[in-house]
Amino acid sequence: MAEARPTEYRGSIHQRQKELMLKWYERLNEAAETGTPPTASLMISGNCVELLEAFGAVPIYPEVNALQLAIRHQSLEPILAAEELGYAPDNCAYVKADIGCYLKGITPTGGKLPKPDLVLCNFVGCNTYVKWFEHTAELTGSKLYVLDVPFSREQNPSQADIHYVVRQLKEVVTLLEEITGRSFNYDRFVEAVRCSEQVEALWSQIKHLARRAPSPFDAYFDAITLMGPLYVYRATREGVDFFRAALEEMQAKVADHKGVYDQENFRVVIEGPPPYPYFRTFRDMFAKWKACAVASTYSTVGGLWEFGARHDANHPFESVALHMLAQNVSNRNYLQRYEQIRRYIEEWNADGLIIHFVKSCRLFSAGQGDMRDYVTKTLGVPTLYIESDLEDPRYFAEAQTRNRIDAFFEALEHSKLTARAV
Amino acid sequence: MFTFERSFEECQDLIADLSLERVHRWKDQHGGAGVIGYFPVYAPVEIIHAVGMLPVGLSGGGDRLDIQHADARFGSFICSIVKTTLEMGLREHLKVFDGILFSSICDSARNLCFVLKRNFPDLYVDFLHLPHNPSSAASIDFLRGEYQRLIKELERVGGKQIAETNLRQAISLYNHNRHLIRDLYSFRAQSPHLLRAWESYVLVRAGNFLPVEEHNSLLEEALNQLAQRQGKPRDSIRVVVEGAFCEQPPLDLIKLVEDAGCYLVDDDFVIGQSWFVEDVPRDADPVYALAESYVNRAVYSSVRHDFRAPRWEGLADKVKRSKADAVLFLIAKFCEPAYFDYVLFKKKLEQISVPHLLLEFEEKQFTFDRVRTEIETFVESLVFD
Amino acid sequence: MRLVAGIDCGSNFTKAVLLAQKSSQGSSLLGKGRVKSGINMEEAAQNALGAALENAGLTRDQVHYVATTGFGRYGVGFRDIQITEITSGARGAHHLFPASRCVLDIGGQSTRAISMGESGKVRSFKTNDKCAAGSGMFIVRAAKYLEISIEDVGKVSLQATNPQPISSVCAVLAESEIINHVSAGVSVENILRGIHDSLADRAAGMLKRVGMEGEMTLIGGVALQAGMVKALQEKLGAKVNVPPDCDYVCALGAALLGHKRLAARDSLASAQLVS
Amino acid sequence: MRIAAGVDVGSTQTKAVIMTDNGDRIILARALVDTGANVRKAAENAFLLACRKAEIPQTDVGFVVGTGYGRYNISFGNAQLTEISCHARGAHFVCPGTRTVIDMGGQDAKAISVGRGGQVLDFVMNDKCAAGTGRFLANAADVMGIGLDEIGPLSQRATRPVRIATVCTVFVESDILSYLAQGKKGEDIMAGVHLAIAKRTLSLARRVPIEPDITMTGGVARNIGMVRALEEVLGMKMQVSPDAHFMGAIGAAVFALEKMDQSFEFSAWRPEHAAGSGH
Repeated sequence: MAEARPTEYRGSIHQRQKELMLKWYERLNEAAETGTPPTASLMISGNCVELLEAFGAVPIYPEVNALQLAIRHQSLEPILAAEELGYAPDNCAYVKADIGCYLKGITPTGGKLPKPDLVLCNFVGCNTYVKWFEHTAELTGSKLYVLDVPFSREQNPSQADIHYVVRQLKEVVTLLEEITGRSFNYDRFVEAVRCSEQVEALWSQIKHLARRAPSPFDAYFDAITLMGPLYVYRATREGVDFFRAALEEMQAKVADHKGVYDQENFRVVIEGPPPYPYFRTFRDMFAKWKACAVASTYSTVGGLWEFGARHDANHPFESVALHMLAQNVSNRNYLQRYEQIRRYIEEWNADGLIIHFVKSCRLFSAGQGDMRDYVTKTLGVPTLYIESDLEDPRYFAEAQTRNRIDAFFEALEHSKLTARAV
Repeated sequence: MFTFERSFEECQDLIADLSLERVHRWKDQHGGAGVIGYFPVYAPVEIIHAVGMLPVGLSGGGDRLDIQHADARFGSFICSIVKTTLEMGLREHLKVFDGILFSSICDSARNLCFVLKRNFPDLYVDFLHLPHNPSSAASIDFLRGEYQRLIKELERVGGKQIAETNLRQAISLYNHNRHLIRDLYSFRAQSPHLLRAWESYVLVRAGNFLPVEEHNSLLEEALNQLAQRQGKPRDSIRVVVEGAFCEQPPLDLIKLVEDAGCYLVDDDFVIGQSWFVEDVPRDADPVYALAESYVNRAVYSSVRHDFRAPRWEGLADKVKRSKADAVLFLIAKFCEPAYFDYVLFKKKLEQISVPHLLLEFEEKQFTFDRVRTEIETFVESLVFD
Repeated sequence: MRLVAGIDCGSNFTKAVLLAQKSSQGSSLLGKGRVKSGINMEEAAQNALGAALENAGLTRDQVHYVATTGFGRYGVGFRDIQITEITSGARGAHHLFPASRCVLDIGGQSTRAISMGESGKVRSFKTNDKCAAGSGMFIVRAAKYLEISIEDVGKVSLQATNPQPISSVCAVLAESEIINHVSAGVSVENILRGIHDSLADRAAGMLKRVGMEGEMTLIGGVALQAGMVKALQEKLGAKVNVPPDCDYVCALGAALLGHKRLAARDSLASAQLVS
Repeated sequence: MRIAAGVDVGSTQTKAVIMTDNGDRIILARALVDTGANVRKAAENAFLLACRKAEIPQTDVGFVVGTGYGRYNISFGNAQLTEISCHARGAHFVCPGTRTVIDMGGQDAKAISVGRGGQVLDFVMNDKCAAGTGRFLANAADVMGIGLDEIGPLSQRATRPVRIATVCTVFVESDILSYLAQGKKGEDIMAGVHLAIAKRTLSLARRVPIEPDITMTGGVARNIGMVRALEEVLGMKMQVSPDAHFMGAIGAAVFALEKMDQSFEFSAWRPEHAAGSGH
């Protein structure tokens, strides 16, 4: 078995991120107990957490709660509870897990989660999210605001798009002033935007280290470990410090040629969220082949920065709007995602693409067959397509998934070897 | 009644014709003028009409198109209409179109828009972002801008400028069209034994393919003749159908529901055809009027989010207005917006104790034994004491 | 005395019962008959009814009213009314166990959860569609694979000490899981109980969605399997009734409703719903 | 003289093949047994039976590669490879022109795009549901009360095939029953069943590039009705070798021979490789 164990990322960063996430849950617990700090629910992708910082408010990310449960194998109970309420087997299981937890009073840490002072739906492409937050508001009785972000239908957002989002951001400011009774601290807002700018630069540098062979980290499985702090602390000093430390640790590994595996056999790009209920099992299936993810689309849900985009403290509102419009994978259209994958495969020189279809998320998955068609037939790059779910343990067929992954890497290996033989 | 009955058959054929022969004919008669298809639920047809093009409502392939290619592009857990629409493209059924419009109704449809773009690079495929935040004043201005963007694109595709007078005229034509459809629905709610749901359904859905002028006269004729129609009331329960706003149920399923002992006194079939509950104002800047109407005068729908007026209240009113005994949720398999809304609809109906039944369907379905059993059981549970 | 025949036209067997209503003091079951369905429903119904009449020592002309149910209910020309097996199943179960408020019907291909009111009137129901996951077929196949007779499944499953769950949603693919268990040395009883448990899980889910409360009555072929009953009892923590001959519950329910309609017809109301 | 074996443990049947390599590679013997409940035993029986047919002591077999979903239950196997690799390799060995493999077994259907060296370029398999697999046919045959080997020829006599609504292997029974009740002819029903599966298989196969030569493998290849139905929807001829359902085992044996003459170093040859993959 020793061979098959994943050499999981275990730097001091790993510890630090645990501490940061616990601290976050403690603040949420405090909010639940005392009513302060003020809180607002947000969608991870294309969020405007910088606005909350300006009010000293803390974000609640239902997605993070849902995935924490799944990783801890606790998602099925709340999912069933939600289905008893009438949610369909084919509804997004993130939503069902979150609603189910609310109904049953389950939280990832056992601590309390506050009733959000504002349910702020930053609508960036995910229609399910509008329903989700509408239902949350209906259940909790919290105030709901849907910040409508125009979907990316042309190469770049228009001035009208940016103007529209900025107008709504300013409505949110007024709303938060009413709800929190605090006044909008512009300097703190600018400072938050500046922090995001720096975190994005650091995170981007880390992503680019994966272009080296061997890659110092797995840009799917390890990237996910770093994503918690990215979401919760992006607009804070703590975030900047965390990612600076992370970068240094990675650079050190690169310096003495340390990779994820003693020998990196395969480099792959992974598309789609992971099967959180079987996170470790799934990783082992790749570790067995010493296959390292060098890039992933899922790690750009929070933001797509490796191609140069950043927040900009000189134009705080506009750059927040731009981030929501164009710099997160959820609000970018399918063809833009194809392009992102193409660049990963070429610039991060990968051997193949893994598409993980998750039934919950049609935003990610609807049309992945066409994506597969594009990558295999147009780009001529080997692609593996597997299906399960990111939250619902009932849809992971372990034997079948392992069989496909084994077959895929057998084939890659066989091709490499026969190519060498010729 | 001869012509009357015949028009039902004609409408059925029109709906069933995947080769869109009728649309081809229009194109030929109009010197190859542009045809713009739009994916359900809603599109600003007035604008398309105003630039001299024919708006055509796409509504899937029904059970007449077996999917050979599209399954490979959209896998499991995706609704049928997304696949049949792509399949029609891959099987060259969409050749007649100069452009296809999508809007922000759901994630699958949105992705389909861009998959079509890739597979048909020469076709004008566009995505309209219809606002989800009606409570913000900004949304009307934004949508007005979005419509102006659309107008520019259509002018480019059609090679012809839009005249404001044409747009005003289009608006009044469609206002009239929606009036007639409303009359048809209220007649049916009044005397469901004189107009079967499937009959009014085909009459309305024919509007997906016909020029609005023609559809208007068809509806007028139908309404005139309905007045004389005779029929004996059946012993049925009054039911409102909710959830079939995008992918359409097979005609046989609608008939089956009626035969099982239901009067369908209201429904949301092809809801785009009766999108506005009031006339779009004619005086103001017409583009603004359309945008403002979308935000303030639209019917409630699972793909339009207006938090000022919850959809479940809308359903409750509909049930009251149509004096319905029950609600039948007719939901396309894998239609996530409908699945989500079902939860809050259900909650509301149980508060006001209105019985309801959930049935899933697929447009390509052609055997209904299970569905029949469920509907009959539902009717029996309301009829037997 | 009015005599009503209830005929359940199932896909495998056709069952008929004869029910007499002594106006005041309730109804009494006079006879029952069961024949293989074959492909001609009319014929099967005739024969089943014939068998019931013989069993009761009565003749055809003494039958006032015929109510059919089951998937072949429309295939019987001489019926007075047809009723779905969900409505009739609920009525029948309620007649046998008046305290039961929900019914679980696990047949060869379908699973149905039904909740009902005091009168046995259906309140709400769920049926599996599209895929036979969780249907009785699950067990039939497993038994075939494990080379034990379907009659023994229930008993064997009771001996389980460490049940192994089956996760596959497909009745057919589940076989490979079963085989994996076998080759991993898992005992037959633990596998069978695992299957019963996963069936019970699915069923429980459906029952909760129809609003499970009070006693539950299990009908359909699977009701004969003690292991399944135990699995359900443990899963639901509720009393599970199993009718003596669960095969006839739907026919019985049809006959009961037949009497209602007959009474209604007698009191001039025209018979409804006959298509 | 080198002797190697391939054992393919399928959901319904287990196949074993003995091959030798003196200059060129030839098949010495084939064996076929029902898998049943005891996979380990089935693999052993098939292997021993093959050795007996080849008239060699099992000790002469230098290397055994196991494949099929039961491959990790082969107590005497030296290495395991997935059935995808083995079907491609087998098809390429038997029909060297093979560029596409369509495999239909008891519970799964797969399509494989094959390179000139017999390597897998791309593949797809059915998921989570046995819809449209060999088992679907077996069930249909049961309901009709005829033998599995008769349904193919029967379907060839069809004049107007029926439409089959479901692809669920279990539900197909009620579909067939209601058609029988409507008095439809057996051949038309079976033709409908074959067509339904053929269409489903093709929509699966379309995910990989379908290029000639197309070789059909797996037990269902013995069903002429299925072969014709597939060719009809494909609009192309397929190669169907008498060894079709031994392809997996043959491929495994070929790999075993390659291992023995050290053609290349597969990770699969490393004993610890099986670790972390056990069932």
